[in-house]
Amino acid sequence: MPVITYRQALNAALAEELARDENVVIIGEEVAEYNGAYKITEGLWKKFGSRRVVDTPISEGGFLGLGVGAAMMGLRPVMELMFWSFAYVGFDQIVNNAGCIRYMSGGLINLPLVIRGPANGGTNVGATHSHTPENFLGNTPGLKVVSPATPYDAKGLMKTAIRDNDPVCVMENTLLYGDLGEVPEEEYTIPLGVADVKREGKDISLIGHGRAVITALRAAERLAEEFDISAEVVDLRSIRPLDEETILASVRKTHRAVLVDENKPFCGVSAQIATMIQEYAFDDLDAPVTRVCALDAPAIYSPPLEEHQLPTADRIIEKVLAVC
Amino acid sequence: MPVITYRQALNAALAEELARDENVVIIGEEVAEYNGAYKITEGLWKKFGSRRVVDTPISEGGFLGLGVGAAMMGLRPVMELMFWSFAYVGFDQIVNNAGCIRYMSGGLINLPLVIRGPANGGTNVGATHSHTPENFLGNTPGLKVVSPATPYDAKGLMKTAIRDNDPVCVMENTLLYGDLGEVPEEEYTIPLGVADVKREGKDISLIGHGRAVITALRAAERLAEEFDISAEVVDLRSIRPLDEETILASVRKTHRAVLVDENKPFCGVSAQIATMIQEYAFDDLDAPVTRVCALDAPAIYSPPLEEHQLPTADRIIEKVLAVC
Amino acid sequence: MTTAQLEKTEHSVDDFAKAPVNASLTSKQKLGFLRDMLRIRRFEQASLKLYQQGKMGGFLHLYIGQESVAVGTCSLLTPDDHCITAYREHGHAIVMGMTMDECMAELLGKSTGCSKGKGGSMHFFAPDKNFWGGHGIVAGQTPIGLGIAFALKYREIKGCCLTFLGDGAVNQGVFHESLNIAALWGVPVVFIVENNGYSMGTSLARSSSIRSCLAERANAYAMDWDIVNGENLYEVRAKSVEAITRAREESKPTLLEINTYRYYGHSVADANTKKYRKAEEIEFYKQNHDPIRLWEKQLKAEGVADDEKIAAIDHEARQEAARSVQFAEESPFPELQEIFDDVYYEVDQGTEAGHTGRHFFND
Amino acid sequence: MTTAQLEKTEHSVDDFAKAPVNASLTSKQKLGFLRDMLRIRRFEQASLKLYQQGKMGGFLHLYIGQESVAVGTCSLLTPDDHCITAYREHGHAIVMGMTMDECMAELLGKSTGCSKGKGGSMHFFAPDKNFWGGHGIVAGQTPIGLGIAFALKYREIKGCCLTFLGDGAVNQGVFHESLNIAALWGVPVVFIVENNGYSMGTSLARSSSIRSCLAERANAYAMDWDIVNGENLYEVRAKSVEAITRAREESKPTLLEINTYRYYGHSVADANTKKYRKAEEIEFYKQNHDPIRLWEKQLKAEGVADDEKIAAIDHEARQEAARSVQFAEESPFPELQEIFDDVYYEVDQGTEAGHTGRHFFND
Ligand SMILES: Cc1ncc(C[n+]2csc(CCOP(=O)(O)OP(=O)(O)O)c2C)c(N)n1
Ligand SMILES: Cc1ncc(C[n+]2csc(CCOP(=O)(O)OP(=O)(O)O)c2C)c(N)n1
Ligand SMILES: [Mg+2]
Ligand SMILES: [Mg+2]
Repeated sequence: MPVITYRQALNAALAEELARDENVVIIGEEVAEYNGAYKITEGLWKKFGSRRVVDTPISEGGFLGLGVGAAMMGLRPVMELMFWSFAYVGFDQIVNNAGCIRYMSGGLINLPLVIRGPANGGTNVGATHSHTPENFLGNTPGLKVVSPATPYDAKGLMKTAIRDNDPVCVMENTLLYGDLGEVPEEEYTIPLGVADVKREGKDISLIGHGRAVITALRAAERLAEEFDISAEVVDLRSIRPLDEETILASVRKTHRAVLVDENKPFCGVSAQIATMIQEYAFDDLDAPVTRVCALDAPAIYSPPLEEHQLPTADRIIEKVLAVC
Repeated sequence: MPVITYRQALNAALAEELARDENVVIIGEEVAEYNGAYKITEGLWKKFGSRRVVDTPISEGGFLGLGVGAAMMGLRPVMELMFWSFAYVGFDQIVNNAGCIRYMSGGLINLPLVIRGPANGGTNVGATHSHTPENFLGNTPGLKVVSPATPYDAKGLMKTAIRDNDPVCVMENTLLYGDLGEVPEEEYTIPLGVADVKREGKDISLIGHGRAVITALRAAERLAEEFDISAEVVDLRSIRPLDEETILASVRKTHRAVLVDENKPFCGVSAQIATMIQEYAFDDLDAPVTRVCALDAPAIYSPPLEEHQLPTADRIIEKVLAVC
Repeated sequence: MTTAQLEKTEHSVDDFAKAPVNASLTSKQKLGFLRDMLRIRRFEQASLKLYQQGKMGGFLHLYIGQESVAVGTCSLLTPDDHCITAYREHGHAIVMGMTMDECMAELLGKSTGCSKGKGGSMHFFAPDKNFWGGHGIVAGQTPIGLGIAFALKYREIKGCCLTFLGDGAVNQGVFHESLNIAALWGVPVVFIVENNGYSMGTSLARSSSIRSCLAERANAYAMDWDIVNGENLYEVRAKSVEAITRAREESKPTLLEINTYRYYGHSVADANTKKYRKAEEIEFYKQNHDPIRLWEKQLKAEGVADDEKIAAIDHEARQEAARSVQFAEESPFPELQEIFDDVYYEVDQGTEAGHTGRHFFND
Repeated sequence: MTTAQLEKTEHSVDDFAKAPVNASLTSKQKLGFLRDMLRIRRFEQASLKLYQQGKMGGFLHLYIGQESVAVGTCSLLTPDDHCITAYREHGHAIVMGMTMDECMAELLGKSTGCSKGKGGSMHFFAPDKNFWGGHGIVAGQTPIGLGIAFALKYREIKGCCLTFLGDGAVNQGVFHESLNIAALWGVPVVFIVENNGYSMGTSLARSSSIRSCLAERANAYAMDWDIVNGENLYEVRAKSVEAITRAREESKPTLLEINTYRYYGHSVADANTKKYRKAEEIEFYKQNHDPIRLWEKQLKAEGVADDEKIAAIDHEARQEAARSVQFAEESPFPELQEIFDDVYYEVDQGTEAGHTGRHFFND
């Protein structure tokens, strides 16, 4: 199977869907002539032209609302946020318009819209540029949220998101853009709402989404080597809809769970997962569910500290050892 | 003790702090000449004039940012959002500017800012006007969040919020504005970060904030009368800082908890509380922590359904009976 | 009239009547405009009564006094044109073809309402009639209107999207962003500010710093603009058609400001309505500028209608409104379980995607 | 120069030199401007080298080419005046009095940095020097600048707040909201658009629909405006002082557009810098419009400095920059536990409020 980067996988997904469906249109800042601030849209403008790949002014509220209107009319806009951190200047358009209009119209209006971009810390750009709002978006019924951790998942989930008839927020990660992975040449999609057990194990479940999964895998390796602990790693992939069955099956097998989450802890995605696990697998749990989240302060700039602010394999291992 | 409404209690708090500190300035839409959309600022413009009580254009982002700038300079702006739902058009100013600037300045800048207004559903105004973002705000280190349930708490918490030197979000509730309660004539404040046991009990803990507390109290009464179950009702009052000790003490006593939350469930405030309880009181729990939240859809308009979408005493009782 | 209006108004009312778009009107069409204005007014008066009887709650923002704006502008639309507005949308909804029944039922939160009782007074929608809402967040609809027009251009359809907002809404940032994008890309959108002089209790002078008028702000974006006396249907149509044609034919946006007036408070719950403006101001407008009375006068002067004919049309409108009240009152509320319908397309349609993973997190 | 510039520019460069604010300058002051411009350039060149050596990551937005704007405008400020800008703020920071040491250390994320390594390149602050940042969200600082000026007026201080933004930032809604409020209330803020022709890879023509220039958009709010050739310090000062005086004396805002140019990419990480504009364009500007070279020429023509003097000042600036690199490199990183400092005042101060309830939710 060809090995390509997460970035190339996303790019291929966009290119294929642009070619497949005339209604798909890519809109965002610097997505066209500049090839994308992070080069996810590289080559698309050249290939598909200014009608299909559209550069915008720095007006997130304006262009997100434009995407909502275009989606109402049956286009399938794929809106790039250069950073998900910039969603907050257009947050009303996401929560109220993308999130509520189908409902308020009694189902008369469909919103086949994708909003995508990186949502992560860890790149030395400070607090304003390091937000991870997947918990805010997941809180909002009407929106769907996915967060791919690998090139394979990135391509498959992006294609599904574009074909889905509801608004889907795709949370990418600049730190993963260069990651390599096997991605088949043939067409494939990955359904939303299906988690993926990225590593089987029997002693403890490590559960997370996005880059936290990669960190958990690293921790799992070390747990096996250094402590003879067999950790299962469950990648949510899709945050809403959520594959609760796969999570619960894992916990029922291992009886222990540590959640890994680059979200801030208070009401982060992992708080929802912990709540769910203790509710549905209460009798299966041999220890409380614990969490390794981003350390609870605005994202610090200082590079060596920022590295520690996000979940590390060390912190995961420490938590695992405390309950195993 | 005089009995006054929640609205009057808030009004008195604002009036007292305006009189007490020349730096306090009230800013928002219709707060001055119109006396406030919900009359919280009634009479203040007349008494304190246009310098201290300021009407704004419909520009939430603009005036919230103005409040941040004024607070940096040492004023103590109290910003009214006519609805907290409208925060989303100015969300960047809250999260990035009010929430992160102190941190990004290495503590050089203080932000003695209050943002207040109603955050609730239940008033037949539809999804766009019924948001409860206390979980989003609580997720954000740098912000503080309080949610008073009674006139007494409303006055005491508002006064403390204004005197606090950090940005405090005060989540009020239009359905409580007319509620009556005893409020002393003498000056008092209520510290942030102190929960209040609104009713003692021994069989189960009902935990919530804002109007959910009132609903929980109603459920507790019926539980006592109809089922001989003694429910303790814990009012968080302050969401961040959070009084975990009081919550845990209650659960360690009752061994059971049902969380009541007008937030949407996914990553709602109650998800954080449940996570915390199962982590720190794991061995004290005789049953999983369960939740009664707003039913998980955008707020419906239809009045009889909307009533059921928010937590009701019936739904609380059902959950309690399932674990008691 | 403001100075700007005077400057820009080169024509008399008669000139507007002679504009091709008006000169070509049949008597039937002219009576149709009267009918629509009266239908809006009678619908809203009936809804007000329901509100006062405690049969509906929440907000009810009445359009009474402004009817000529929705009727004048929307009467120019073809099936390739679209319309979107804010929460004061009952008039636009009706003139775009929505039935009083579905609208009145929506006000009462009934399952027969246009949004099955899910949207309420501020959130009417009829995509099949090119009416896209009904939006509660001030100016939140303005980039959506831009997007609808963007889709028309994308599909090479010669249509436009009329995008309405209030005089207070112009100070929301997203409207400014929409103006710039519309002008920059040449999007066939017509932004229409219905300037009724107040945003809640705030007069225009207290909310907006302007030179001569709000529409002039379009200059900032090198966008065409015009100012319109909204009380006169002929003027509304004559000036709007220019903007609509510019959109359809040149794919260029316009900012129109239509001066008008609301008789009631901001919403029915607005207890202050007589505090921020004098009763005489309202009365003066009713006496001298009521768009329906003025149009009736015009029709009589033209010999298109007499008092009897007018009374008959009005009677019909009242009856239609009364029937819609009955329809709404007799309709059932949605079932509790319906709370979870209409959130996700895939769930509603029972597709595989709708069955995969958990979508709702109750319990 | 654009048409608008030509229209508005009634004066020659010599006239600007004769403006009282410039005519009264001492040689020492004039040399001081040169020194500050050179200090900015040498500071940034040193930081660029650190970046290229892999000693810093993240973003680094260089101000090189634009130095005359920060130096010209901020040289007019008194202790009652304030300054706030976006992420391209190293120049403003230095001219407002911040030391190279604290700035360079901040770039490296060191605890001796102005923000203790917490803010980074985009987030410098020095409230004691009336410098309020350093803001990463495009235009997010504009209402803050408005609020700072609001506070001045509230306290009856005759000062102003210079609020800088880029030519791409004008299309953020919150800036429009700020303009309206500033004009409506008479807030002593001076908005300064540093028009360097590009927002990342997007030229002005592709981001903004305008008539003659961006500043003209102020007309929409009945606000005063002017357009300035930024390469000439005398012009920057002569025109800015009018806006500053208007703010201080009349409590009225102004929108200034200062034309300038950046030599490097949007940020150092901008790999495309030579794709969206021709190398010749950059070279032409450097040769003919470099604000430092032009000022040096001016000083020589005035007999204020000769080549030797200039070289000495430059040498000093280079040395200062080199010392700051050493300072920064030798400084320690913050301790891990410091992550939790500077979040809450009450916690930092150890007040009772800071001890009550849980503030941080780790574990
Ligand atoms: C973002 C936002 N802020 C505030 C409100 C509350 N609000 C609803 S309507 C209104 C006044 C709007 O006035 P205008 O735009 O003139 O329209 P009109 O009501 O006169 O039709 C306000 C402040 C809101 N719905 N949304
Ligand atoms: C709200 C928001 N959107 C996008 C960005 C990403 N971004 C940072 S700077 C920039 C370009 C700004 O250009 P301009 O305002 O002209 O300033 P300049 O960089 O030329 O100084 C963009 C798009 C951001 N930081 N914030
Ligand atoms: Mg109005
Ligand atoms: Mg620029």
